[in-house]
Order: sequence, then structure tokens, then C-alpha cells
Amino acid sequence: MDLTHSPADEAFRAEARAWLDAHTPPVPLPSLETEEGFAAHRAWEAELAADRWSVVNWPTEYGGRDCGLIRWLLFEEEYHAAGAPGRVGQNGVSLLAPTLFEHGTGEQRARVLPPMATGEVIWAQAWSEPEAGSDLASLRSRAVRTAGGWLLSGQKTWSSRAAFADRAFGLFRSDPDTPGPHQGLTYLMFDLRAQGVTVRPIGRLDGKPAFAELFLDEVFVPDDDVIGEPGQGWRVAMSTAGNERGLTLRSPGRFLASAARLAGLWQARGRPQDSADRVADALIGARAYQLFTYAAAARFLDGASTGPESSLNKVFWSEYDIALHETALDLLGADGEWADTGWSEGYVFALAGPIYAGTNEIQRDIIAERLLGLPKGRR
Amino acid sequence: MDLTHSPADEAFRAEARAWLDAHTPPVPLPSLETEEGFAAHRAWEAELAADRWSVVNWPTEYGGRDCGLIRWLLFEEEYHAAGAPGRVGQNGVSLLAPTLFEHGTGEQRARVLPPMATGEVIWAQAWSEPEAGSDLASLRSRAVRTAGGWLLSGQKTWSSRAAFADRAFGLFRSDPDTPGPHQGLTYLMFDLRAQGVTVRPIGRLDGKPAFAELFLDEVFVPDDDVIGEPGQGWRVAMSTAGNERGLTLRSPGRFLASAARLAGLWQARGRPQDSADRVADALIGARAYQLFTYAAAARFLDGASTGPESSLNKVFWSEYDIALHETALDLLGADGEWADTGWSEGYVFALAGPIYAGTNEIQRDIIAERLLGLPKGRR
Amino acid sequence: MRFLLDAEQQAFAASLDAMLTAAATPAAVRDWSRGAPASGRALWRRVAEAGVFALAIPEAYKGLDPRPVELAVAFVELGRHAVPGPVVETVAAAALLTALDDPGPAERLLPALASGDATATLTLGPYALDADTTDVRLTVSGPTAPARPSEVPGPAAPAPPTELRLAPAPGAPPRPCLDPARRLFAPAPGGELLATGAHVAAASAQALTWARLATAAQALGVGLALLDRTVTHVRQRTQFGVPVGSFQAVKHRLADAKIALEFARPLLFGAALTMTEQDVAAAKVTACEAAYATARTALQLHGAIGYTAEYDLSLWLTKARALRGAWGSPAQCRALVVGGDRRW
Amino acid sequence: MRFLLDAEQQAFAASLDAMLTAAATPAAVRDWSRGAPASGRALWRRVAEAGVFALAIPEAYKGLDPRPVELAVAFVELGRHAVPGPVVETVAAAALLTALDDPGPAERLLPALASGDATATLTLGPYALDADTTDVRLTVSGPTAPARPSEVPGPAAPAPPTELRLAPAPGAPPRPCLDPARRLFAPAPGGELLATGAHVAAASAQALTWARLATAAQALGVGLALLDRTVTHVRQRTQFGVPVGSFQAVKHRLADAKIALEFARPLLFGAALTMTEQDVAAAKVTACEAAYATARTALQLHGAIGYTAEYDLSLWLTKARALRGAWGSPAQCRALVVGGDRRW
Repeated sequence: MDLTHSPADEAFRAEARAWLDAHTPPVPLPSLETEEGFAAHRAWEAELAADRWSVVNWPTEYGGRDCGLIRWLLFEEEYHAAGAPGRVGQNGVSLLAPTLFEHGTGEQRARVLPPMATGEVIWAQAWSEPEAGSDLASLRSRAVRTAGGWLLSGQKTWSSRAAFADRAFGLFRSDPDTPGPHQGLTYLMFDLRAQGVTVRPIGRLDGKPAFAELFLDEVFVPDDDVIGEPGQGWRVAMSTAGNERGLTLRSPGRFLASAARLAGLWQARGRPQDSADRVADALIGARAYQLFTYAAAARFLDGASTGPESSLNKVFWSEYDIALHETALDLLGADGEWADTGWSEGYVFALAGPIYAGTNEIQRDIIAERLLGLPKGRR
Repeated sequence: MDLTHSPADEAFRAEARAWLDAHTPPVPLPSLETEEGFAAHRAWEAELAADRWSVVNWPTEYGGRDCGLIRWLLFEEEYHAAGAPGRVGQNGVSLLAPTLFEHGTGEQRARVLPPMATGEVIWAQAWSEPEAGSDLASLRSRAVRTAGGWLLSGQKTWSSRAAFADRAFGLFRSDPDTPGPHQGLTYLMFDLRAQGVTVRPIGRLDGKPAFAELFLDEVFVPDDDVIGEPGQGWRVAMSTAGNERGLTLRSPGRFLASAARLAGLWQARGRPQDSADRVADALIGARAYQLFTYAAAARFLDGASTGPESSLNKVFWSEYDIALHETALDLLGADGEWADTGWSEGYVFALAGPIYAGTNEIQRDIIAERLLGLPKGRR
Repeated sequence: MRFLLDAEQQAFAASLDAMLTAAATPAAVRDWSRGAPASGRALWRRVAEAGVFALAIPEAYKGLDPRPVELAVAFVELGRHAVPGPVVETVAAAALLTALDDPGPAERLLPALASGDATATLTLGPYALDADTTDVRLTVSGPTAPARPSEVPGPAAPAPPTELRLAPAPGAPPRPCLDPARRLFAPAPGGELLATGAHVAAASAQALTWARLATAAQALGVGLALLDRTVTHVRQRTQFGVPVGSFQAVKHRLADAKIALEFARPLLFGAALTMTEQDVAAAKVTACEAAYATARTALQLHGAIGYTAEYDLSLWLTKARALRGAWGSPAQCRALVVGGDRRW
Repeated sequence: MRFLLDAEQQAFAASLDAMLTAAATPAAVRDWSRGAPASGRALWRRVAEAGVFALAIPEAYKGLDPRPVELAVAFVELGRHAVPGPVVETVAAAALLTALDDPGPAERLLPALASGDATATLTLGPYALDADTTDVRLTVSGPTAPARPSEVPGPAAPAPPTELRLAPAPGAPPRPCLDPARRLFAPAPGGELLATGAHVAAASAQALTWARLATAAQALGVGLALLDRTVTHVRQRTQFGVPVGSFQAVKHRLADAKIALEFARPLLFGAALTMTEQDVAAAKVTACEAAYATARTALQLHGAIGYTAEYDLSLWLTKARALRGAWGSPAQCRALVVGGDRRW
């Protein structure tokens, strides 16, 4: 058991830090949830990609450095410590790409991944539907067989990044006559500018269009854009849930950097004693999350799947993130009301944490039933 | 709407205060959960009763002052502010007596209430059974008809005060063949020293025998000691749950006095800033509970029954009481470890709050279903 | 002692509730947020005609004499319906003007506030709410509370005199806020001097107490609306084939919100009866914490729909956060409670 | 970097667990609580023979050299099984003696601590744990940490010299504690002077760090035991015709306990690797808060049976509360974290 990084890993970290020092925009980019900011963040992805920093843990053939999980964690620590911009391509990189690595064809990977790595194509996710939020198995949007492909119809919602993104991926019901709701679903990729697609941006609490509703009316998708076997979409989607995705949804580097900034804010505000405990908890929580992730990475590298342990992780970071930002807003006092600061943007973003990617209520059910072995109730 | 007490009420308060100033033991009595302390507290009840202060809200014929709910609240404020001893007779006074006033016969009241008022007879409750904690309807102890009365058999547990008390009251299954579990129960009083009764004291967390197990083997109880109709015990027991009992289980005066003492402790420890918010919340919570109770008393005097609102009350005071005592122990630092202080005795006592008199889980179900109208789930 | 709203007070609440329910306040809030105050001002006039602002104003200035309990009743309803604009600030301004030694400014300004012909904002701190659309902009500079013996340091520099001014219109647009209906401006310097001296500081302390009482009431109303809307939502919304409201975890969160709000309510009315700084601070922190906790629960139990600006729930969610810090942070209010000499 | 216990460390934990499971520790705890230490001392010897105390002691003094990670592994198991006695204090005493400039006291006292022939207690604060049944009673008087630049006041009086003494047996019986297995005595004054001067203060700071690490580990073990026992209980206990553990409110409380404990664990081992004051303080407060929160949950979900002294759960419940304050309160530990210069 040790916490010492190898000289090679430290050299990698130093290289990343040097690059970030030289390239990180000195002034924060506009919010990536605006049209202007989306474009600026897309350009930043291209800048990262030009020096192979956009997808460091991918194979080199797709634009990565094949650097492994530990170096990815180190890169993330440096990235957030540098205050570098948010990642506009994250939906594709952390949700779609792992699925393609596991279930995609060589042709799909060669076609989809390089422009994802450069930010040339930004992906939105299209999981939820109006009547299927936590209960994903009750999806209704359809994929109907047609010559050379499929016709997609129905409605998706809470599609993050879809207001400005290029393409999207999601599950569609391709066989309505199967016995169980998890069967007969197909995993497909589609173009958000294709004929038959209507994108209605939705403003989140601060009004910024962080997601959209998608109305699909016989949208043609060629067979090449089916991932895995038709009808096996649920299995395809779930199989990557137990891989490193559970680790990489929120990197520890992000929270270490936020906690350090919070401590700086606390210092700058005169170290008020009534906030000292909460600032300490933010510092401690970031460290706990970093070390928890190091341990999970070590287990993963030993061949363990993350499985239900990722529910511990989800509840922890989502509640941690809100508490940290609430503390910051409290420290800011009257200045905490402004909507145009990094802290308030972070607060609004954090509020979504316990809701998306499986509500925390669902996660606690999973922890109780699958980690603690409690009987399944009716919930 | 006002908070001004009438001159007559203020005179009553002043009389109580004067009496308490003159009579309250200058040194705390030994813990009432010990044999020595039980006797000392019983003597204190006699001292109270001698000047008609033991059951101020009862009719004068039974030893009270018929003073009404508001004056009872004022008396309690003065009582706790004076630091007067805990009330060893509370099970009888607040649980059995209201039932006798509503369902007892004149003979029962005349026989039972005066020695209850003087502490000559101390009552224990005998509700729970090993397999019936929160789920009271699944009681199994039996009352079997015999000449002139009933024979009680079975086991009761968590019988508070039973280690040293004289008599007990509870529900027994008198008709095993009824369709529903709430039917066929009879409400009975019995002697803890009767033949066939075995009392096994149980130590609570600090080892003090605050309750006992009762083993009953054909214990004879005369018909005179049935309250209400045989078989109607559930209705009898529940009918007084909606009366002022919901108000009087924990008087606000108790918490006002505790919060003031906590503030004094905080001052004495140098007003540590890291506890200031918790001390403030203790002060505020006591005030909130006092005012909430004043409002409930006004509604009750208007003829409203307390009903499910008493669940709000139960959850509030039980969680409040623990938080207050945790704050005190934290302020005491290393001295918080001692078991023989008022704060630690109060802490151990408070820990039982969320468990007894209907767990807080049950209370929250009641609030959600009966006050907010949410659908009954399987829980 | 009878600590219950009487029939007249209950009827007042019910009439305001009915009026505001019919008035479609969410549309007015959205208009207000984007700087189109016409619908909000129309609503304001109806609120004023119901006598709400007159409850903070002496009869001598065309008010109904200060009646904090009725004012609290009214502000619960304003909060419940998310009425936009400087409602708290107008009450605070009225309290300040009433408490000055010189009746001149009150005679000049209060009748229009009582009638609803004018709105007011008051700056004791760093910002001026709704300064562009408001008729009377009051700014206090210098110490805003009379010095207390314990606070007087030994050989400190003398404080600058406290001044009350009628401030000019703001020179810049508002900076966007997390609650878009709160349009905050940097206070414009200068303007006509209305009063100066120690009585302005004392009057500012009065204004602060009234502002906190009104904010506490508004926050309680916001919390009650959030709870009501969430209960309605979870009864209708199904997941896994059953209403979301049948899950025990959902029930218990809503039960906790109910408990918090129902124990804030008596603190509010108790404070309205005594109007002591300590009672009002206790009501303010408790009502605001209860409302904010309810907002967190409301957001979580609505799920993604609650996270959208277009769904009306957002009007209350963002207000709950803003009120928590307005007119005194939780820590400041708690410090007044533990610092006070008086115990309940 | 590989932040996982290796196979040997896991085997060490498993062997301790098996040994302690077989040893019926609850009976030894109850004996210990009533001042009958024979069964506890027998248990102590087996723990020492497994090498636990030697993990805090240099090879020169018959130890295995200080190995904080393995020590943490062991103390998790001691906590899980509620092993009674001055286990933390013996480690702290060893750390202190090891860190003195003069090797004399270490040579004299440490071999017997490593072998389990002797137990030790150490008083840096107001009490001496288990002072009557312990062989080596160390007491430090005067400042117990080296002065830091920021703490040095200008013209203050010089502090008294720090002294380490071998204290005599206590003159009075222990005062009863909420955790009856903690037998606390007022430290007896006087005794043989073992060392004095600045190096004693520095060594005391070292002892404090080791004591906090061991307490954090013990608390984590206590929390894990409470969670395990409660999960077992709610799977077996039925109410309303179903297992208590099928209620969502019960599940979610246990899920929260699991989360708290699983995030305390990496802090513990991270602190064992770095042994910085800040890392150890973070582990201490987090493990202790997690254990105490789990105790509250365990008590609530057991109901009345959990509230009884005769049910073994009480042994862990009361220990969770006591460890929370031992060797540094939550507020003290948090202050070290925010006060430190180093960020992770």
C-alpha cells in the first residue's frame, strides 16, 4: 500500500502541468451553457487535442496517450488545479466512448472517436423520456426497421448539451412485443441536425440552456450507427456502467481544486469561525474522495468491476458538491446572490448532482440491497 | 392573537414559583432510575401533593387544582426553571389518568387517582411485548375470563419504571378469535406484586434499570380493574391519544430550562464560536416548541383534537432533545464522558426519545399520510 | 393568552390568497425578472389596496398603524404567491421613516407608500433592490444601529454620522442574480439628504427588525408553497408503476419539511407580537432555513423538471435561497440570539 | 502508486478478526468495566503476541519497527471487536518514549510493551485511562507540543518546562463513564521524573499523532461492527409482517452509514502512510463522526433492545461516543485541517 507516484508518472504530471500553465486561458471562458461559451469551449477542446491532452486515457490511434487510469487521475488533478475550462465533450468522452470501446465496431471507432477527441463533433446524451426518468426501462421512443437502417420517432428529454451539440446517442424500443421492459431496446447514434429532429432547448434554474427536449419524427439512422446487436441495447448500455465510468464521472481533481479555492475564499474573508468546520469538511471530503478513487482504481486495475460501489461514489460526490458550494455562497454573503460568478455557476450545476445519473434515492436503494444485502422492498 | 397572560394566570405562576423556590431540593436527588432515587422522588411527589402541586390540571376532588392547560404550561415552565426533580409518577399521570377520566368508572377514579397524585402508588406502563414494538396490534399476552375477573398470562417488555413501581396498566388479548388484530383486546390494571408476576429489571445504556420485563403467569385481576368494555381496549387506549396527552408528554418548560442551562454552560466555557450556532438553535428550538404548544393549547381549548399533529410534536422534541444534549457534551469536552452528571443522564434519557411512544419513522409515516395526504405505501 | 390568529386575521389571509391566486403571479414574476414591471406594478396596487403596506404605516401618514401580526399574515401570502418587487424594502422604508425624530420625510413619502402609488427600496447594506423601477430610493450611510455599551471600544475613531438620502436612479443595469426576480443594483451615491444623526441609526435598526420580520413571513410562505407543490407533484407522478409519493424516503423528506415549517410558524407570530430584535432574528433564521431545506427537498423530489427555469417551481426555489441571506445571514441572526441577554 | 492493502496486510486483519471472534470479547469488556481485568489481560496478551503493539515500537526495543499502516489494520479489528483496555494509550506511550532524545526510558519500558507483558497509559490531558490496572503510567505536564512560530506571543511569560513522569497508582476509584469500559482516573501527581525539556514536548506531539491514528482506526472498526450488527438485526426482525430492513427509510439510513464509513477508510490509510498532523486529524474526525452517526442509526434501528446495557450492541454504542471526543475533539481536528498550510 503506498501513495507514491512513480518517477514516470510524476514526469507525466509535470508535463501536463507545464502544458496547462502555458495554455490555460487567463480569463475564464464564457459559460459553456451559452452559444458563445459552447463555441469557445469547443475551440479549447481542439487546442487540447492538438497536443494530445483531450483524451489522455484513450489509445493513441484515436488521439489519446493510452496513459492508464492513474495518470488520468493525475492529469485531472493538474487540469482542475490549473483552473482550466469545463469539458464540453464530456458526454461523448465518458459515456459513449467506453461503450464504443467495448461494443462498437472498428469502423465505428475509427469514424466516431477522432472527431470526438478534437471537439469537432460534440455529443449529447438522449436517455430520459418524459415518462421515464429514474425508471429508464419504461422507454417508449421507437426505432422501426427500414431499408438500410432505422426510423426513430418519439421524444427524449433532459438531453444535456443538446442545445448546441452535433450528435446524440440513446436507447430506442425496436421490438415492442418483448416480455420484459428491458428487452427489445436498441442503442443508436443519430444526428441532431438530421431531418425529423426538433431540438427545443430547456433552461436550467439559472436560465441557461444546459439541456434540451428532442422531438424525433421518422429520423433515418443507418445500420452503421447501431451499437452492438439490435434488441440488446439495455445490455450494451449497462455493461459499461460497471467499468471505469463509475470512477470517471466526477474526477477527484475537480473537488480538490474546488476545496482549495474554498479555503482561499475563507482566508480572504477573514477566516470566519462560524464557517471553519464546513471549510474543513470540504477539504477533508476532497481528500477522502481522492483516496477512495485511488483505491477503486487499484481494485479496477486488479480486474475488479466497480459495480454497486459506484453508488457510494455517486451519493458522496453529489452531496459533497452541493455542501461545498453552499459554504462558498454563505461565505460570499450578499455577493453570493450574483448569478455570473464561478461559485454560483458551480452551485447551480451541483444542484443537479443528486438528481441525474440515477437519483440518490435509487443509489441508496442499490447500496442497501446490493452492498448490504437488505431485502428488496417495494421501495 | 396574544402572548399576554392574564393577571390571574400570572398570580398562579407567581404562587408556583414561590412554592418551588421554597421547596425545591438544593442538591439534585439521586437518579430516579435507582432504588434510592426512586424512593427520594416518591417522597418529593408527596411533598408536592401536600400543597396540591403534584397534578395541578386534575380536578380538585382528586388532588388537583383544576387549573386548565395554560396554567399547567406555566406551572411546568416554573417547575423546570426551578430545577425541580424529575416526575416519577409521570406514566400514571400522563398516560393512565387521562384514560380513567374518559373511560373509567367513578369508583375507579376515586380509588386510583388520589394515591397516584401523592406518589403512594407509582404506575408503570406495560404496552410493548417482545414481538410487538412499533406494531402494537400484534400483542399476544392473554386475559382469560375467570370467576370475578381475569387471569393474565404472557410477557411484557420495555415497561418503564416497572423495576420499582407498584402497579401497571396495559392491553391484553381477551378474545383470540376476532378477525382483526385491533379487536379483542382489553385494557387492564394489575399489581406488580401480585402472585404470578415476575419483574426482571433491564438496565438502559448507562446500566440503570429504567425499565423491566414482566412475566405474567395467571395473574388474577378483578373486574373492577378493567377500563372500559372488555374487548374494546384498543379503542380505549387510542381515544386518549388524540387528547391533550399529545401536548403533555414533554412540556416546553423542560426544554426552555435545558436551553437556558446550555447557554449558561456555553458562557461558562468561554463562548466558543464553533458551538455558537448550535447553542442558538437550542434556544430557538425551545422557544419554537413553547409557542407551538401555546398554539396547540389554544386550538385544543377551542375544541380541536390534536390528532396527527402530535406526530409533528413528537419528532421535533425527540430530535431537539438529543441535539441539545450532544451540544452540551461537546461543550463539556473530556468532562462529557462522566456518567454521573445531569447532562449525561439527560443525554442517555434523550436517546430513547426517537424510539419510544411510536418511533419517529412511524411518526413521519403518519405526518406524510395523514397530514400531507400522501398515499399509503407498504412502507 | 390566546396564541392563535383570530377569525378576522384568518379571513384577511384567505382574501389575499384568493386575490393572488386569481392574479396569476408567476407571469408577473417573469415579467418583473426581465425588467418589464407593468404587470408587477398592477399586482402591487392590488396588494396595497388590500391594505398590506398600510400595516407598516401610522394612521397619521394614511396607514392603518403598525400591526406586525397582520403584516406577517400578509407576507406569508406574498411569499406563498412569490409576489415580485421590493415588498420587504417598502415595509423597511416605512419603518425607518416612521421612526425618525423629524416627521417631515414621513409626511412627504409615506402616504404614497400606504396607498401603493409609490414603491420604495432601502439600502442599509451593499445593494439596492429594484432601484430602477422604484419610486423612493432610500440609502443610509454610516453606522446603521445605535451603539451598544458592550460594543463601544476604548479609544476608537469616532464613526461618521449616519445619513439618510433620497438616492438618484442607478446608472447601470442590474447584475444578474440567482433569483432573477431580485434585480440588484449598486446603490447610487449622493442624492437629497433627508436626515442625519443618531436618530437615523436608531431608525435603521427599527427598519432592520421590520425587514427581518417581513422576510421571515415571506420565507415561510415560500416554503409552504414549495411543500404544497411538491406534495401535489409526488401524488401525480408515477415511477416503477406507483406514485412517487408512496415511497417511504419521499414521504419522510416531506414530513421533515412539514415539521420545519410548522415550527417556524409560531416563531414568526411570536416575533410579530414582541418585535424584539432577538425574537425577530430567531424567526428570520428559522423560517429561512426551513424554506431553503424545503426548496432542496422540492427540487430533489421533482427531479429534472424542477431544475428548469420554465417550470414555475423555480420561482420559489430561487427565492428561498435568496431570502436566506437577505437582511441578515443565518450566522448573524443566530449570533443575535446567543448574544442577547433575554431568555425565553 | 497502489493504494490498497496487500495480501499480507489483509491476512493480518483476517487472522486478528478470527482470533478475536473466537475470544468472546464482549464478556471480557464486561469484566473490564467492573474492574475485573483478568480476562481482558489474557486477551491483551494474545493481541500483543499477534504483534500489534510491536508495530509501534522500534526493533531496537524489541518491536517490529513503527508501521502505521499495519497498526491501523490492527486497530480496525480491535475496534470491530471492542477490545477493552488502554490499547490506544499503549501505542501513544510507545510513540512518546521512542521519540525522546534520551533512549534510556525506551530501553527500560518498551520491550515489555511490545511483548504484552506490560500495558501503558499516557496522560497528556485531564485523565488517565485504566490507571489502576496498568503497569506503566506516564504523565506529561507542561506544554505538550513544540511552539509554532505563529503561536509565539510577544512578551509572554515563559512556559513551565515539559516533564515526563512515571506516575504512581491512582488514589481514588474511577469515576463512572458513559462508556463503562473506559475507566478514567484523575492523574496522580508526582512520580519518578523520566525526562524533561523541549524534546518531551516534541515527543508528546508525536504521541498525539499516533494516538489519533489508532483512535481513528478503532472508531472505524467500531462503526463497521455497528453497521454489521444492525444489518443483521433488520434482516431478522419483522414488524407489520415484513423484515424491518425492507422499509426504505431503514435502508437509506444504513446506506448513509455505509457511505460515511467507506469514505473514512481511505482517509485512515492515507494518514497512516503520510503520518502528517493534518492527515491524521482529518482521519480522526471523519472516522469518529462516521462511527458516531452509525451508532445513532444502529440504536434507532434496533429500537428498545439497542438501548439496553445487557445487549452487546451497547458496548460499541457507548464506545463510539467516547472515541469521538478522545485525543482531540472534532472541532480541534477540523481546526488543524483548516489551519494547516498544506493542501492535498
